[in-house]
Amino acid sequence: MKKFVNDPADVLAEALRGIQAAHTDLRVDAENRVILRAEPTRAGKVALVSGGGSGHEPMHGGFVGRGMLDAAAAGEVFTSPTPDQVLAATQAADSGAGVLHIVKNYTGDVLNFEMAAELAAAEGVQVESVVVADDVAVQDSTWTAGRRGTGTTVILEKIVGALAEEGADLAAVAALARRVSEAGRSMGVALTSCTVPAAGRPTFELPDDEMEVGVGIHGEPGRSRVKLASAREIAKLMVDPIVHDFGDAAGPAIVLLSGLGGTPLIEQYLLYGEIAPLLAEAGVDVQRVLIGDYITSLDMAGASLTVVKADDEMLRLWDAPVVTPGLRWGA
Amino acid sequence: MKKFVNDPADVLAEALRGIQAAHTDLRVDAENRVILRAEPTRAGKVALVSGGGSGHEPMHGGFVGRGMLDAAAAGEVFTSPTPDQVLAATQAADSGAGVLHIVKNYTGDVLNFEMAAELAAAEGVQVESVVVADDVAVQDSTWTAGRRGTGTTVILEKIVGALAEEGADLAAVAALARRVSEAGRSMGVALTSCTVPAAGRPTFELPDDEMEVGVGIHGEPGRSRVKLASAREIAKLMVDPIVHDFGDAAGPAIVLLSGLGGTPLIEQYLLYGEIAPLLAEAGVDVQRVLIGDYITSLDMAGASLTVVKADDEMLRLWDAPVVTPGLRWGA
Amino acid sequence: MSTDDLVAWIRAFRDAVTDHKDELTRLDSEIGDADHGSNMARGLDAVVAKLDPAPASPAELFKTVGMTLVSTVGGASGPLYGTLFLRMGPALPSPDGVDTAALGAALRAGVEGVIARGKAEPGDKTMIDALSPAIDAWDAAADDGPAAAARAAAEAAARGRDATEPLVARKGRASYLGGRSAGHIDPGAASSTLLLEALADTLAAAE
Amino acid sequence: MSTDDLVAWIRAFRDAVTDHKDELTRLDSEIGDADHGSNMARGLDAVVAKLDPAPASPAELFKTVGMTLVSTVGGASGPLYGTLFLRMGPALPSPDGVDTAALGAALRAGVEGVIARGKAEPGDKTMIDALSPAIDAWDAAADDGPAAAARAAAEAAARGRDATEPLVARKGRASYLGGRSAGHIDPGAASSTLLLEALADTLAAAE
Ligand SMILES: Nc1ncnc2c1ncn2[C@@H]1O[C@H](COP(=O)(O)OP(=O)(O)O)[C@@H](O)[C@H]1O
Ligand SMILES: Nc1ncnc2c1ncn2[C@@H]1O[C@H](COP(=O)(O)OP(=O)(O)O)[C@@H](O)[C@H]1O
Ligand SMILES: [Mg+2]
Ligand SMILES: [Mg+2]
Ligand SMILES: [Mg+2]
Ligand SMILES: [Mg+2]
Repeated sequence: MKKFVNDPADVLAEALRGIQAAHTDLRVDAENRVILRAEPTRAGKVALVSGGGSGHEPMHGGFVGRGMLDAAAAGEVFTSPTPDQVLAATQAADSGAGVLHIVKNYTGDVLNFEMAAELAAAEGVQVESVVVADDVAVQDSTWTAGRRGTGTTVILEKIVGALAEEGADLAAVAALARRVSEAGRSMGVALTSCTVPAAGRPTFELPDDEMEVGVGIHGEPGRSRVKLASAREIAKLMVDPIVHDFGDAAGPAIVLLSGLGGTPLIEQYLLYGEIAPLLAEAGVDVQRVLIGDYITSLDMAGASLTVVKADDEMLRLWDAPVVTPGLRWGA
Repeated sequence: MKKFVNDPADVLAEALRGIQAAHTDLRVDAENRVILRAEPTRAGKVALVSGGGSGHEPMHGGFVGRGMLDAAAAGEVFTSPTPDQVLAATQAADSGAGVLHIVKNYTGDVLNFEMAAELAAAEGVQVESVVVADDVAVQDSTWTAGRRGTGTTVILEKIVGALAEEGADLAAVAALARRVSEAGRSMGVALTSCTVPAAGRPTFELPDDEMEVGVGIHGEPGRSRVKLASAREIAKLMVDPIVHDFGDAAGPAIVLLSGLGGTPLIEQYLLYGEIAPLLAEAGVDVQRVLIGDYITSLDMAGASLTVVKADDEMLRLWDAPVVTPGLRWGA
Repeated sequence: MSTDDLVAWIRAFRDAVTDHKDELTRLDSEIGDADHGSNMARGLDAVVAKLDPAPASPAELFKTVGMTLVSTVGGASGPLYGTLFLRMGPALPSPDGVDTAALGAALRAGVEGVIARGKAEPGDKTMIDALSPAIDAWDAAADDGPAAAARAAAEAAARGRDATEPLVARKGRASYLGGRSAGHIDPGAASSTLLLEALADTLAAAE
Repeated sequence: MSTDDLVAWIRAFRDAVTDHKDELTRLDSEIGDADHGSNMARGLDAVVAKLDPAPASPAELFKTVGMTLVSTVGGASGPLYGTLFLRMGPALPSPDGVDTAALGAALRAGVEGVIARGKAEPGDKTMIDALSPAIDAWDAAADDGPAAAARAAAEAAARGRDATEPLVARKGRASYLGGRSAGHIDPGAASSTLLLEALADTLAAAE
């Protein structure tokens, strides 16, 4: 395993130590594995709390800061945080104005956040939850666990974080979060597996001439394995299902093309050069775009595309100042 | 080769197309492979021009924008741009106030920028050059090509870009550039090789239990090959030679820990958690720190550490607004 | 059964999971995210660290186990295994004495709790496919005493685990693979089988 | 030698580099950055594209070749090979007629230009280690006519190329490897040998 690690069991604790050393405007609660803003939540401001398994950096800890999250609970690699962790994050972030839980739709995340919300309510904290389920690679059905939550989460945390910063109340913040969540669709492709430190070897074996289509962000195999294709063909494999799922994809949008951790930026740009004309063809009017590693799957080579249909309010809030390790502008 | 590419010969041209599609405040001169700010250089402002082989993204094209570079010439992967490209960048960026060439110390970069500077001078453009040679893995000597230019380049482009934005003249801009260049030291470690698209296979083979110490950013093997070590030991292998080279490392500094392209952020933070106490022990007073992929070597797994001793002026200029795809704050 | 017997069960479960940690993670690599072995091992290590001194009663034991699993495992298995144990204590007819029927009732309550939380049905390719037949088998063999009931339950769990192999998952991460999830045993069904095998072994030794 | 002979030389050089592209890149992988083959091939393809219609004189040919290499190769080899050719034309006693002595003088001027630009000395493990002995061998064999001089030069270049193997590099990227650069042939010395072998083959065929 070619990684910067000491004991694989200590990866999370030690990465948190590095985050604390690097970012003086964040506070790391090492015991609970929670990343918080160094400044307590302003009285009256709704707090945004997210979290999930680690291995997706900068998400979520790297999105804590002014204009975005108030706290993030970091689970072990690819393992949802426990209710205790989420509760600690929730209580520490609450200013009395209530807390929005931003949850990606995985059984583990949903159950642990649910339990935490019950515990928090018992302690008198008002909690609303939004569950992001944007991955079009997964067929949705009431009989299944439903779609995974992926890239839309990043865009949602930015937009809704800006509204909370403006002082909107919990109901308004939660309503916008649901609106953004419903407006987003994602699709991911992996060229290699990733290696979970505790497992010590790649999660799956992928021959040199094959790739996985429709992967999530936990190193799981994708929906199908196909022959390795050109960037041009891959762009189509990513754009088509998103456009198809929208029904009508036309209109203004915010787009995120995220590397999965092992794919360098030059390839991400090349891929975006193929994606952009396909989106235009489908009528997607790309108003804002982010390219880089924002939601990752350890060291997996691959990329995921997210399209969020954005109205004027979303665009205005997108442009509002944000100061986090992972996303920063306007201040 | 597990990459998002079409024809390997088109990697650069197609990546530039993606950059143009993504960034409306940049202008890509596709013929000359130059990335410019969309707005022409303000009259009286000294222009900063850099460039080099591609494969180091976001460097340099991703550092074009307000408060940093005015133009960047993008060579083929790991191949210095030609004099024509650099000349085109120089002429397009010059507002009449002169141009600073920021050159990393590689024979190819030095020769091509030298030729371009001669050509530009013949066209009446005032050009000054600074050559960054900060890599302590390489023994310096008048008989050799000298040290490589690596991470200090990023910090220099930011700081000197801010001074140019303030309206300083070419002599002052060049003087500060030399000061920053002399204040920086870097050291890199690779856990895997990278794969140059045109070559189609890894530049070198590295067994699972070995790593390369003292690598640059062109996928070349390092100064020595040793047994794979823990993050704690690797941190020492990076910090010690830098501290030793400074003689006295004590004092305020700006630190950059850059991934080399294939190493995810969680490992970079873990590594920084080991580096920070070693720097503190050596008296380095880390005033600002950047962690992430800023100067890369395609998809190489690894990291490089840069320490620039920073005085108050450098820190002030570091904090000034910057608006580029790769580095952004304050606006 | 004494509290000590039940503590021995939990310790035996921890040991079995430790022994099968890599195998559980390998199963989870095929159709999940390669962490089930480390998740369960981490949680059970934390549980065992809380068993000295031993809890005063079976009800207390189950509460400690459940709360510790919830707060140390994470993932899907943390709340689910946690719920299993948290529901067992309150379902005991008396908090102290435990006989075959009482433990059967507690196990049933636990499994129903898992179903309520996770909303999986038999056939969804989850731990329920091992747990559900196990509690039915327990009840059917209850008259033969705890060791026999536990052995029957363990055997039913193992059959249920093996029967997950051809299934297409409808719950948990494996559901994201669609048809590709068929052909692999569910990791949670495998760890649940270890739970019941540990119980059978412990009660056989106690006889 | 006619201009056509010299154009044929440049074409033959392009063909040789194309044939050895992967090998040049492999050599550059060992001690450099794995691009020498693609750099030279890209540049020489651009050069050959400019040779139709053929330049009017040897001096014009060398200028075209040099300028095209400078503006299409990049890296260290672009300015160095570019300089080699840019210095050759002006060193010709007359811009048109070229005899053995004249081409020898041009080559020497070119190599001196490379040394002036790159500041490498013989023994630094660069293309100079092939080029320097080659021009000396040319002069020594000049009385035997152009084909013989070129063959002698090519053979000297090949010996110089092979002699780079044990050297520790002091210039170019290979110098970053310190002692580890020993044990590998320098890629630029290999491409320079192709240049002179192409000349020898072309002039032998023209005889
Ligand atoms: N909704 C559910 N109901 C019952 N069991 C479930 C459910 N979802 C997942 N599981 C079980 O959890 C196991 C996976 O646990 P684990 O790998 O520890 O967590 P995660 O899936 O979060 O990585 C699956 O093999 C399955 O048996
Ligand atoms: N200073 C120098 N003088 C002469 N030749 C040099 C010098 N530096 C490098 N070279 C030659 O250039 C070759 C490498 O060319 P190439 O790989 O195309 O460029 P780069 O090193 O920029 O990647 C080396 O093998 C060496 O022969
Ligand atoms: Mg998990
Ligand atoms: Mg090169
Ligand atoms: Mg799992
Ligand atoms: Mg090279």
